[in-house]
Amino acid sequence: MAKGKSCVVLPFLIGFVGALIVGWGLFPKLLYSEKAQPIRFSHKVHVEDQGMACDECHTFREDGSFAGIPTTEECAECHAEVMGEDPAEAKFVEEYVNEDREVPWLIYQKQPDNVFFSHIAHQDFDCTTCHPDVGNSDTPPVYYENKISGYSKQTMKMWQCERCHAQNGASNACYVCHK
Amino acid sequence: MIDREWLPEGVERCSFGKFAVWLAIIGVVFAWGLYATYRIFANGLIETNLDNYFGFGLWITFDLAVIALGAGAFFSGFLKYIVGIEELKNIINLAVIVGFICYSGTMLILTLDIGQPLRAWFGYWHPNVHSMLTEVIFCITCYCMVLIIEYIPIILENRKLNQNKFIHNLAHNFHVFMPLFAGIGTFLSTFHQGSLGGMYGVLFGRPFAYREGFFIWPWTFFLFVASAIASGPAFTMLIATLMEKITGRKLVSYETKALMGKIAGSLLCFYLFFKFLDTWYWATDTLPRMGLTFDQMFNDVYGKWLLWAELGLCGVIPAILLVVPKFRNIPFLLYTAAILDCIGIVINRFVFTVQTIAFPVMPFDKWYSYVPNWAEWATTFEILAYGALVLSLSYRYLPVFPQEKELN
Amino acid sequence: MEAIEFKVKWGMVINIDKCTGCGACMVACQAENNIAPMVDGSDKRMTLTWMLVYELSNGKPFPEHDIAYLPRPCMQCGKPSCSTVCPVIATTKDEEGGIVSQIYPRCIGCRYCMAACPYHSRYFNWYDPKWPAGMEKTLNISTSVRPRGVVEKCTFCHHRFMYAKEKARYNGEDPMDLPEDAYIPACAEICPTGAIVFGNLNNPEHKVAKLAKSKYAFRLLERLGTDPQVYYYSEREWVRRQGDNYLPHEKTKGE
Amino acid sequence: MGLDRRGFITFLVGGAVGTLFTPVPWKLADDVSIWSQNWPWIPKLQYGARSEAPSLCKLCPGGCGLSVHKVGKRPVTAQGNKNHPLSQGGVCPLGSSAVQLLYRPARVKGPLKKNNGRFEAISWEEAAQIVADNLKGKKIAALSGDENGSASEVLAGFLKLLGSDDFYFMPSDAQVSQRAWSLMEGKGQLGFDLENSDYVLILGADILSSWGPVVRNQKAFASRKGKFVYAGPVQTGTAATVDKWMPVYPGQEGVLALGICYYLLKMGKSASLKNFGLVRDYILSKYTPSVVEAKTGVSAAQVQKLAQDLVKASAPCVLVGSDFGQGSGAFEWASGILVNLLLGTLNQKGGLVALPENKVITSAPWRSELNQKSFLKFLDEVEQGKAVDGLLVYEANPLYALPQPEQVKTVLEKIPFKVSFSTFLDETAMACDLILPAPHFLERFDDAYTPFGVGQEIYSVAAPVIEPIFSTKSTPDFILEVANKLGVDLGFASFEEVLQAKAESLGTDLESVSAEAYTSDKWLAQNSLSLPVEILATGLETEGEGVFLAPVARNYLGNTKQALTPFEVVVVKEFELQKKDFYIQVNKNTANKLKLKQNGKVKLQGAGGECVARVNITETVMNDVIAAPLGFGHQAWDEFAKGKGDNLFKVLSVKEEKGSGLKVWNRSQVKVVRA
Repeated sequence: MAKGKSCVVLPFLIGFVGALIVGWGLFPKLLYSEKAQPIRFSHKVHVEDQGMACDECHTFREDGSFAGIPTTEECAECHAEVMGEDPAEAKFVEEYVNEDREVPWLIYQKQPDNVFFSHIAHQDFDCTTCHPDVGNSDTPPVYYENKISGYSKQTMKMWQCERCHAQNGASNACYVCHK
Repeated sequence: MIDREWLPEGVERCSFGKFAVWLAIIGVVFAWGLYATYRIFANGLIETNLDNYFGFGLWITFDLAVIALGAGAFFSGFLKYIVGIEELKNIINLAVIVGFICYSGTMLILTLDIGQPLRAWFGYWHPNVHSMLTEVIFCITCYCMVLIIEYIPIILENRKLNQNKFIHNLAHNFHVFMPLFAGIGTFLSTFHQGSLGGMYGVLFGRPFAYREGFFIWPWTFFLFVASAIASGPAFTMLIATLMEKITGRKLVSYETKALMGKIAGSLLCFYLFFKFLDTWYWATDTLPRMGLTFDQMFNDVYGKWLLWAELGLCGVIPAILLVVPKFRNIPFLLYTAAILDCIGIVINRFVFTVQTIAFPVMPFDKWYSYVPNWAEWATTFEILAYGALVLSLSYRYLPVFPQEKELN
Repeated sequence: MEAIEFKVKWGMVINIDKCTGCGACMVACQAENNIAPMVDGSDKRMTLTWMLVYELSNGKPFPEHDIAYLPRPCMQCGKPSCSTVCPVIATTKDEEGGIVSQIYPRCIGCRYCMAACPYHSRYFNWYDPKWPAGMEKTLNISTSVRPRGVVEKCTFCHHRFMYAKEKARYNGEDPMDLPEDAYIPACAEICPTGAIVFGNLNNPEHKVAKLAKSKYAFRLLERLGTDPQVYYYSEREWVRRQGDNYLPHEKTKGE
Repeated sequence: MGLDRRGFITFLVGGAVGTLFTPVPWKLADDVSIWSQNWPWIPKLQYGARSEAPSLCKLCPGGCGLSVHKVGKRPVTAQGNKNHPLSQGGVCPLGSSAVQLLYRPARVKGPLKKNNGRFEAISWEEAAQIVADNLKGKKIAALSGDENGSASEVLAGFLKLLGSDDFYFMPSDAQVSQRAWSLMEGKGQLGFDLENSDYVLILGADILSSWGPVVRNQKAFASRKGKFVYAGPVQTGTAATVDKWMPVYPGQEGVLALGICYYLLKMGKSASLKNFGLVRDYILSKYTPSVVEAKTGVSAAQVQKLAQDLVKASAPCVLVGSDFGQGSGAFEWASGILVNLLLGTLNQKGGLVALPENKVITSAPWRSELNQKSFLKFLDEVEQGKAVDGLLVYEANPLYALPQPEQVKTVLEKIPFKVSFSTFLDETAMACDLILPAPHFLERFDDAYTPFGVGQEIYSVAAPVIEPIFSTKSTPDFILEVANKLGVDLGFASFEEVLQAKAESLGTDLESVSAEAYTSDKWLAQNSLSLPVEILATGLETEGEGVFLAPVARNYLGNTKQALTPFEVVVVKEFELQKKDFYIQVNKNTANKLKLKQNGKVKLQGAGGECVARVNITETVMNDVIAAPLGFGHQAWDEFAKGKGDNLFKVLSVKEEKGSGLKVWNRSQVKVVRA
């Protein structure tokens, strides 16, 4: 009888622990693919070395919408020609400015089309409340893309928005954020 | 017979070959439905004849009808385990199996019916507590689980399985707790039968279905419960009879059947009394307050004949046949009455599903008609085939009918 | 569920006597809200038209016959029959302004709301949306593209409300106290005869608030208790009478 | 320890239980549902800055100012330009689909040459060479559907320099009115100052659905100071909204106008006509109330009431036009002008006005001269043997939108070299030897000078709002290029220069006129007018056999230039089109008379062709009249228009008007047989 019992418990445990290892360890690795930004953009060079302010590039438009990442045309106001030594800059000028193409930047906090996020309604908050703090980075962080949903790993979930809204007394009505 | 040792003790079953042919016939129907299912999952509901006017059609009608007819399960359970009508033990197993088929079948159809099956679980995760449909989703799921629990001991009683001591004890323990599950089942079932009715009764934008009521429950809530228990037992009894005709063996004593008929008949009388009252109030008070008349609720296709068929031919007549012992004791009349009873309830569910949305509420809109297409029929038959399969296997391998040995 | 009282109540008054049935509102709505064109539009039970123009007849023979056109957006009911029945909270009336929301990523496509709405304002995506090659380049950023299998409906071009609020914030104005023309849905803006007027029903200065009080104003199926935020206007009694169900002896509203 | 079956099962059970304590099932369920919210085959939105660009709609001669909404560089929607006098923020359903038409499947994606019945792609250089070779020293004709653009002026001027007078516009009321006005010795272009009128009587013209500058008409109606009364055979969009609708038989609006004149004359009204006495006597003797009542179906009392109401009004205006915007004769227009003259509204606020003209291409004839000419008469001449070597077709689809298009096709086959400049693959383009696609109007410079029907001089110019998507070339630029090759000098190097010159001639410049339309309230004073009485005789002709046909044009069915657009498909009503069948509309009375049943299939037989339809019984049509939509039955274009219904133009029958020599088809009669 004792032998029979161990014969039941042990495989159960092996299965149980095995599943935990797979589920917590391996699964997240399988679920996300790692991606690098198309251009190694250095915030540090722009902020520290050139002394630029955040809102020189990340501006609000006159209709109140947020421009997000500047367009190639806007970058080319400075980078019409290669200015420095950095090969990343040369690549940018060559492949995007000269070709008049937009850079397919990967947005860490990209929200899907069904979300209407108004930056101007949240302008009293620090950018880093929601966005990763990249302001001083020299190399942009790795971007993790969910292979099933296609979302960035850092995309805020709805419950996070709702929690903050609730804490700040903002409405959690569906149409406050959805479109 | 290669499966002899799996068959219940002391009963005769047809040869395995014959059984295999029977399964193959079911399989063909099932495969046809499976093909339709594939088409629907792959291409969406455009494969059906549903449209923006008729968002609900054959499937919802079928769901509501089988849930009503499957009410035999909970109500027989209630009568046997809680009220204590012992005679029902002769048919209670069948009632449970039929109930299980009806409920699991409904859930399968529902996953087809929603536009985004992958989000089906939102119903549990993001429930809107004000929606009658939420109540339906929860109760049906829970009750389906109860039915599974009730079905398991019947499966465990298979001769071969029952040789295992553990299984034997398990089955026994299940039986001990059966009254508890019967109670839970009764509670859940009453609620969702009611919620299904409530689903229509609350539609205050749809004069055909809208009913006032008690607290948050429109009258249809109670009427749906009543009509379900008035037809469920009759349906179970009819299934037993159908199985007898197919297998050529006596499975349930006529007394038990007549008892089921009597139960159904009495409840039908009870139901009809209130249904007539409700219809009268709706026609003479609810509708005029919306500026509508009873006559406006019907057109050439969805005519009054449906109402008279539902309440007269398939209401009053079977009620009389079932409650009067003289009629009830004539098998032909008992079966006829049971069939009419079931048809009446199907008509009821049909008009509430389809006629409700066919009636043009805006005065400048017009009546449209709905006809299901092959894909809707195929999937419906798929569920029927699934039911036949479960029933056939259960009959062949499980001791469903305690009286079978003595009757044959 | 108790109806919520809102400070701002966006509403429409549609003057039927001015509607020529030209259909510009229907086209503008499709373009604004990314509704994919259909090759065959003759089965009106399969088409997807957030805004739909009905043709009304007084039912009399020529020459007493008269016709009218009735554009039908979503009524944004004060007491919606649809949102309360949704099992998954995919449609709600909870935001200031009183617009009934429809959240496509939440909707499971059960179509119960469609069965509940007596105005046929709700539409199901029977097809995956498909644009002729290249035409997807004209997609507006205002409205997300809906996959097949979910329900959708007119939102009073809710995104325009969002845009107006953003603009007000940028200009340091109160986003909840918008000027009358700051937010107008596409249909109302494009209507060549100005038959569709839009504004805040709770603001007595707004045209809609004044028009809605006229004795010629009425709402569709008011007697059902849906309390729509869309009003209609017609000086023709027969038109007003078709706005609701009346027993033969009952007087038409406004008479 | 060996793993037996039981051990394996418990292992699986343990694994299953363990999995429940990991994110795997829950995360998967969540991610799969998120996947269903962003299916990869559903288009994603492309974000960018939102902006607006002013433009001009060239889909009909109405000349509406558009405001094209853009996201980044992409135009997304076309809305009305609030600052434009003709749209004032409104647009019709055609204009509203303008942006999406950029990607209409029927667009011609580059120059094509027909080779053994099949089109092959060629280069623009090749195209210019072929055209130059085929025009040199040849007899060339041109047909334009752009009645108010300078592109037509370039084309007409070019033709003139090649020695040809055969420049024609597609038929419309603009031409007929001009013809009638010239016969009356009037100057300038007629217009209606509806905005300032306090009693507008519209006879025939469906001004709120399709006639003339529709959106401007609708705006004028919406802000009307007094009454709008409409007389026409069908309860159209106009009838549904105006203050009063009066049924009148199709094509009899001129007779009704003279019926009103009768009463006005009886009241002692007079007009400054050289031959007033003659005209007066003619009307009083021929257009007696009984005659008018019999012809129009309007009772004498009603006609008298109309006359009285008009006299009572302080700024009345009478607008007589064709029910469907074309096919009327000088008779209708002369009669309409006469009523206005009797009411004294000529060049008065709110009345009938004469507007100035403008041109900058020296060689081009004036628009009023071009409008005298009829393409249908030209076709007659070709049929009778007139030698024509080539035909250039611009913004026109004669093989679809001329009456009896099958006969038109036969005649055009006699012309050996045909070029279509169509942006879309229409019926005419399909029958041409070369298709040299013009860019969509949002991709090119274009203009509109005083659209017919408006009450003031207006000039609007549109600059492109998007780079050409396909290999297209602005037609006037192409013409200037070919002219250069042929050594012909039009005086301009590019079309932009033409527009600049035109703007300057009006005392403004291209930039300001692109931003905001130029307007002026100049009206042309008239010297002595006269009215040849023989024109007035037309109304007395006896009608032929058959039932009156009332074609109905609505912009949501497309128009003579543009076939039903993708976004208009759902606007079409159930009783107008079902799958492949379109519907004729008759009232119950007529249906009984003709033994027609609801949904029954019928064949309409006209003088020159027949078409198949189904029957819809509706009381929106007057007795003894069949109403039917124009715009269906395309055989080219794309799946949105092709093969839907039948082309009503096939059953319109063309007659010659005696007094003016014009071709008319507004009194078409048809036979109905059950099919």
